[in-house]
Amino acid sequence: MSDPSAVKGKPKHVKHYFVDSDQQFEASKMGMWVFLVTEILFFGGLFAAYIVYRSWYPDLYLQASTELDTFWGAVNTAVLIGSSLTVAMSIRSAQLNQIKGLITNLYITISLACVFMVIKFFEYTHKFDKGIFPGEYYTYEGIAHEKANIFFSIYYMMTGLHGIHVIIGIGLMLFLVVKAKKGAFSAEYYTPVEITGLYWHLVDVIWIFLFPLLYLID
Amino acid sequence: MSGHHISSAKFLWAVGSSLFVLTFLTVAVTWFHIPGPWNIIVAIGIAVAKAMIVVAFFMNLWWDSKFNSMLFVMSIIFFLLLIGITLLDTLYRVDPVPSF
Amino acid sequence: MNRLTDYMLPPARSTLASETDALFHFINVTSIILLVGITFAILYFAWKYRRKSDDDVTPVITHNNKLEITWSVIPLIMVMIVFGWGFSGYMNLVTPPDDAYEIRVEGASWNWRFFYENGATSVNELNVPVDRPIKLIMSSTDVIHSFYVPDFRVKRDVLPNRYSSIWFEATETGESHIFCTEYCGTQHSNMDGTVNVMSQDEFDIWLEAGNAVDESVPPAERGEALVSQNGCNACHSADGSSGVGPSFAGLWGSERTFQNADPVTADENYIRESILQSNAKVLEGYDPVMPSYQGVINDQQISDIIEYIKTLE
Amino acid sequence: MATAEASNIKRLQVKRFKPDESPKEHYLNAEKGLWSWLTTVDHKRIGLMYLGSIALFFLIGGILALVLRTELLTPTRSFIEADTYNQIFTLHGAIMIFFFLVPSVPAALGNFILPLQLGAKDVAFPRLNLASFYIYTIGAIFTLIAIFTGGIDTGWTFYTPYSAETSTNVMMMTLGIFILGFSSILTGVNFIVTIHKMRAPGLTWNKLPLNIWALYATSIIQVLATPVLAITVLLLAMERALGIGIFDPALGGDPVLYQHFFWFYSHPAVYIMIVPGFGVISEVISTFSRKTIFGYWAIALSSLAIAFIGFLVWGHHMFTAGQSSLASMVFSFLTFLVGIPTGIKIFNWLATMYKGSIDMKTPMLYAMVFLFLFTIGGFTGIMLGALVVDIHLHDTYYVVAHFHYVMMGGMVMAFLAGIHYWWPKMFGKMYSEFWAKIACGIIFVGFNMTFLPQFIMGAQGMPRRYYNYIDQFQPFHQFSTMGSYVLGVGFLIIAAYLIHSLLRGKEAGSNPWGSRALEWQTSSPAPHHNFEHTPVIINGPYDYHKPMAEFQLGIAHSHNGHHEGEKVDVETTTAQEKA
Repeated sequence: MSDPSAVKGKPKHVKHYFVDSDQQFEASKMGMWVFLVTEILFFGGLFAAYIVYRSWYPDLYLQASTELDTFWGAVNTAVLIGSSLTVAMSIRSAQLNQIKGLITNLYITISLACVFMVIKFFEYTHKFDKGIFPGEYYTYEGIAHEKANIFFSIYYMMTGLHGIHVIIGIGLMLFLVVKAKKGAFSAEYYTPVEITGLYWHLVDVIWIFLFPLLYLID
Repeated sequence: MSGHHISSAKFLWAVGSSLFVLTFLTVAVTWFHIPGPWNIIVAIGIAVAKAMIVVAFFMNLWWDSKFNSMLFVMSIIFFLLLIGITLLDTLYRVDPVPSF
Repeated sequence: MNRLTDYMLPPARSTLASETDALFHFINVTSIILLVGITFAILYFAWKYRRKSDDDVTPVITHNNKLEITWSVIPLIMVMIVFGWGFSGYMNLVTPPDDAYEIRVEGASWNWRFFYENGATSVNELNVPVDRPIKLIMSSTDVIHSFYVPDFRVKRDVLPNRYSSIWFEATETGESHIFCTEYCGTQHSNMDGTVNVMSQDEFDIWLEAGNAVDESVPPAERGEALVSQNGCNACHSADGSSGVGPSFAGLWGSERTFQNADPVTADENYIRESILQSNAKVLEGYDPVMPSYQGVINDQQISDIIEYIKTLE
Repeated sequence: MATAEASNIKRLQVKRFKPDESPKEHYLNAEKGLWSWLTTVDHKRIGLMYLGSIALFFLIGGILALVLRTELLTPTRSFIEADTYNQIFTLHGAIMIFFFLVPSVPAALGNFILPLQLGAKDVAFPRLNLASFYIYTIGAIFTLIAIFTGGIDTGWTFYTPYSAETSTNVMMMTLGIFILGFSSILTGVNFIVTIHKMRAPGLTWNKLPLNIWALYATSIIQVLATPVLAITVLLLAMERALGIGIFDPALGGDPVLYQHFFWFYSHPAVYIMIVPGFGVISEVISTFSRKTIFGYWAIALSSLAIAFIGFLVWGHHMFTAGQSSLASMVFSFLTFLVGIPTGIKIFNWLATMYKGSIDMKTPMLYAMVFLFLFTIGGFTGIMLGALVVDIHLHDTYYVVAHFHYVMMGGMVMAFLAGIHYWWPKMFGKMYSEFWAKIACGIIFVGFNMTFLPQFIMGAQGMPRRYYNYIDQFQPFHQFSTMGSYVLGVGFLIIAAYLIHSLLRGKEAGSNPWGSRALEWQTSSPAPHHNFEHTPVIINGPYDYHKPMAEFQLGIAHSHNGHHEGEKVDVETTTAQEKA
């Protein structure tokens, strides 16, 4: 059995168990979409907890939401949408065989993501200084509601989990940059870029819902 | 029928700027007070609009095979299921009140 | 057929028990009939259509709409009947009559406490009058328990942050078991109690005597009765053997070292505090699982218990 | 479903490829050495590795069950303490569910058989397949660490607030299950894409074997339900680590909300466990009755119906848990709806046996035992769905007996039917029919001896998870314990003759059961790339009225087709061309 993938004159990147490059590309995208379904339901659990507790303690959410700085939340949203735009641009340049364009766009996306994390870091430290910690370590008296830590537990869980996904996204894109520099991608084979783009857009969509639900309760 | 749609740079910028406008709108809406349940409905409406734009054009579900769009819709349905039926319990609880 | 299902169920000792049993009978009977039918079909087909030779030709029957519709619609109708019956019974079970006599129940880690209107309390023993609707308002002091009386066919989880309630009307006097059916830790299986159903006047007598102190009995003996009544002996042994909690033998006047407080000699204050705020001073090598008896054991009873502990060397 | 089929009718030149009866070169000896096994991406080898690990966990779970039953011989302490008993019933539940039942047919048998039945060379993402096996192993390692460093005594349901307060090692266990969930998700992703994208030419949706429909429905449930378990377990871990109050009543949380999240996964999980069993039973009954399946679309669509309705019914685990009456009513109603498709399947299988030519081999025996035991499980499920009866029966041994009848009577019997059915295909060796039939009889007797008395005990009010019980239930417990020993012996006999067949079993041809399914049209054990040719499908999977030759067709010009056979033109729609 010679090297299976070189058989039948298929391009190098096509695996032997796929008939052609299109089938492999379609399969990878469908697989990624199925994985995104699990991500949506994974965050769905947290949104369910948010909605249940908001239906029970609406006034707590009103008071607690004033603690969150809407300005920096809006800036973060704009940063993340910008990174979504540049990731789309990077996929476009990969499709047009512009490897340099791909790498620069990826760098911009990574830097925007880092800006997002930095802003998150300052928001967290600002809260820690005031004694707003998750769960039983909550010692802040600014909110006159005996269950005030529930809102911040949910806030930390949602934004924390989202932050971890942003960090994973940064890691993936750094990996893409390294492989792009080695010339692994071309107009014919750019599936990893497309897949990481899909993942990053979903991280952005989740923040699009997080921002109004947490910051803009009035 | 292969899913290699390439959208033009101008188009991507247009989508990006529309998202920025909607973000500004989301924040602007909170400046003047909208009564009762309407503020939540408006906020979620704008967020859903932004999400639809990102999913349809950035994640190019618009030009993709129908099955991927169906997967996305399925996940939203099951998410709403989880919330809907759980609220069926949490909103309609009637706890007894002890008299002494 | 009824003998089997009567044998399966505990004696029906409440007004609503008969309704649950009726539905139980109905489902059992229909299930057994269908099961016998299906089993007969399996065995008969396996025998009648056994393979005679290797090149048997079997008919090509892919579907039969009439048959398939019947075996979809008929089970649907039957299960809807069962659903309606079950739901109507459930509504009777969860809506107590207005004139129900109220008793407060508290589930603690590994015993049940009952508080009556006139302040009387009892542990692991629910005294109720017969032929009168009783409503139990229940809450838990720590984890989720579940109050279950098989003879009355009632069960409800007892939650720490909310009140939950059940109601029943006992039809005959006698004793019935109480079980905890939500897993709650080491002694989950020892968390049983009994429901004493008595006539109305016996119940009134008990209510009055519930708290009265019987002077004729020496305090130490009264203390010993209280220790067993309140379920202390479930965790604390009197003869020095190890249990979930430290043994009472040799407790009085001994030096006590704690996980979360500095050592103290065992005197009245220490025992009183350990009964009321049980996790204030937790001994080395024991878990802080003792529930507080605040409001369950009054001061007079505490002094009796202390007298009893003094007698244990 | 969404793929447009009309436009791409294609003419293919096909040829008959008779499978090699005793292949020298096959996937077992294609590469040698442990390293070749550990780093294989061949779905068949990964399937066997899964098979080995779930058999090991079934053994551990079984031993724990025997310890439990032995302890229950006497009402008070028999030979272990209350704490040890609580940890053992927790581990028995957790190991049997997460490490045996959930991966058993989807990952072990499914991995092996799915590509063969689709005529594909491998699953869509082979490396992801190997990754999901190693994620399963890492999850197992974390759980074993949890067992040896303090164990867990919360029950496999980890209900808060007890699971948030207990001093046992819940954190490590939840981490193990969190990791394990991803193995299940990735298997689901792999199967969905493989079924959509990698079917052999001519294999349209209405020619798919019912086993594939069942695995498809199972993968959908795995993908949609497991993430909610992941977030629930993560929240529980955060509850213990940071004390977030979402489920802790002291900090304003609500423990019943935990039960909603937990059962939103765990009820669909019981369908993850049983639906693949339905797929195996459809294959076995049709092959051994040598008859076209009755109601193909009824069975296929009822698998999907169970998959979807299964997501609406989780509240029937919480009828007594302080849930609102409205929610209990809705859940009870929907629970009865999910019973109907299951009933339809049972009747369709019976109708398949009608006028068939039934060959009473061991797989068929297990299929009939499945029909009997699963029907009992189903009827007791209807009993537990009725609200007022569930108030009396909830959390008693009636529930224990119900889910053992459904899981062990249903899933394990279907798994054994699948093991014996595909054993010749996996190893090319035959097991001894004599010993297999004896073991099946022993297991049937032992199973009923163990669990029938538990129905009676449960109805009389014996609560579950009880270390001590009142004397009234002792005779039932003793009878049940005797039954569990008989059951244990039955499984040991199975292990014995299966291992014997591995070492000295007689050669089994490529198609010992004369089945028309695609996996039997290649040699057994199968070659490394499943088929010497690219198979072309023109008939349905159960068309026993068609000659065997029409099931062994392959594309004529496929490069390694070294058999000579008559060439014939066939019109077929090719799966690959579709979007």
